[in-house]
Amino acid sequence: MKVLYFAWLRQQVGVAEEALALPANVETVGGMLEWLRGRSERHNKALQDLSVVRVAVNQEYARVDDPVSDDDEVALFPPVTGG
Amino acid sequence: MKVLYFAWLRQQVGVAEEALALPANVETVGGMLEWLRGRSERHNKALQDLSVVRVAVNQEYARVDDPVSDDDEVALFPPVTGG
Amino acid sequence: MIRVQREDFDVGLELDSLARDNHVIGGIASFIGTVRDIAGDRSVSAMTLEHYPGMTEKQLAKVEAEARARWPLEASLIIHRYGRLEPGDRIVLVAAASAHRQAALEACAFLIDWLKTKAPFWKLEEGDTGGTWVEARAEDDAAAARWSSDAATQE
Amino acid sequence: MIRVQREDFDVGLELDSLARDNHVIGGIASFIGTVRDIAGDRSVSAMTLEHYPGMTEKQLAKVEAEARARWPLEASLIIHRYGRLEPGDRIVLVAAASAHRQAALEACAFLIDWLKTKAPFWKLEEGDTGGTWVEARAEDDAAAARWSSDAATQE
Repeated sequence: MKVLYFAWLRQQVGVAEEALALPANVETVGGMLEWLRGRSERHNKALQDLSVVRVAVNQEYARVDDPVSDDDEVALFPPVTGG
Repeated sequence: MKVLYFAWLRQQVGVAEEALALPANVETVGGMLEWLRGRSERHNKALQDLSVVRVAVNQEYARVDDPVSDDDEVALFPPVTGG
Repeated sequence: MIRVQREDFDVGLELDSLARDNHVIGGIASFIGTVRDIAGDRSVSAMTLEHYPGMTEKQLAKVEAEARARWPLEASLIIHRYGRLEPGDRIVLVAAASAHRQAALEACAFLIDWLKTKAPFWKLEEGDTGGTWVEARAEDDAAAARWSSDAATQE
Repeated sequence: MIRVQREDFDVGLELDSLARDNHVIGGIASFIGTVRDIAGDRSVSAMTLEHYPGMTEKQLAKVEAEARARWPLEASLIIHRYGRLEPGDRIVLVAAASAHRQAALEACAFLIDWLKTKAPFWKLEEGDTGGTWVEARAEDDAAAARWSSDAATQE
């Protein structure tokens, strides 16, 4: 699985992108976020308030119940501020 | 009094502008319209349906009850269609 | 700013001038009206815009002043042409610039809606069936009416 | 049409291209977003717009398609810049052209409102107090929300 981070999430996690192997028992966006939190102190801190974290799976917005698999491109970022 | 006509009112009356002496007993826009109707058959026909005639006195929109005097610039025209 | 003129205008230049050197501005909303080649089911080959010089400028200035009283605008613009125009030609440009996007968007819509029912212009269309004076549309009155009274407090 | 680019754009040229040779068009509404030199009470000397290449284009295309499904548009345009920008610089241009004025005005407002809450861009402001990531505003969510469900039938 490819995981991308943007804006302050990128700064807090410390990388823009990482290639990870998603455990077989993690099947939803919510489960993936839990699992990512456990990867490091930086991940945990960056993802501590999920109300300010948006998730895209294969470049489409996703919710915590949506499915996710090891083939997906996942992105985590704050609420958008373009325009 | 200067009276200006625009668009199809100008075509129907047959002149773009006329200088008229307003009778002393005509004091409102409504009275003036009645008086203008009596000036000629063309005036009468052009002003027969007042629902499609707008009046400006000194370049401001006016209603039938508004005062009018011989010093005024009066304009008669159809509902506007700019923009 | 108000301009009533026979000649065309340069939209890019006008919008640039509106905002130049004012860095409080966050958004510029504009509307360009153009001549269509059909009106209802008639084909239109050209139109002539007649207006009432003097009253036109006065009424456009009132429309602009009303917009500036209702919304916090940094700049505003109305340019309206008169004379003979062909399909595709620009007729009018209105623009509103503000620190705030919604103010600019609403003021722009207000400018064109009010102008349509207040500024003394009349369109004579030339087409297959000769010259036809365009009739005022009930939708335009309705569009203008939605800005009356309480609309000012929606912001 | 969608464009995501680092370089500036020419507003006059873009709006001309949008309407050229289509004489069904009666109105072109547009909105230009620009960089302000203040944000809240902080002074801003520059900002950097980060985005998510690929997803940005995909989301902007969806916003445009939604506008075209809701209103009878003849043409539409979204250009959004990324990279470092200074106060007064243009960030975004949206435009909608239609036979009908209200359709163009509403679609234009919709494009910018939806873009603001859907397109993956993030602003990092540089100012007196260092770099600050701009926070999403509740007003922007509210502005986007007014277009949901029933708004499509207001036309």
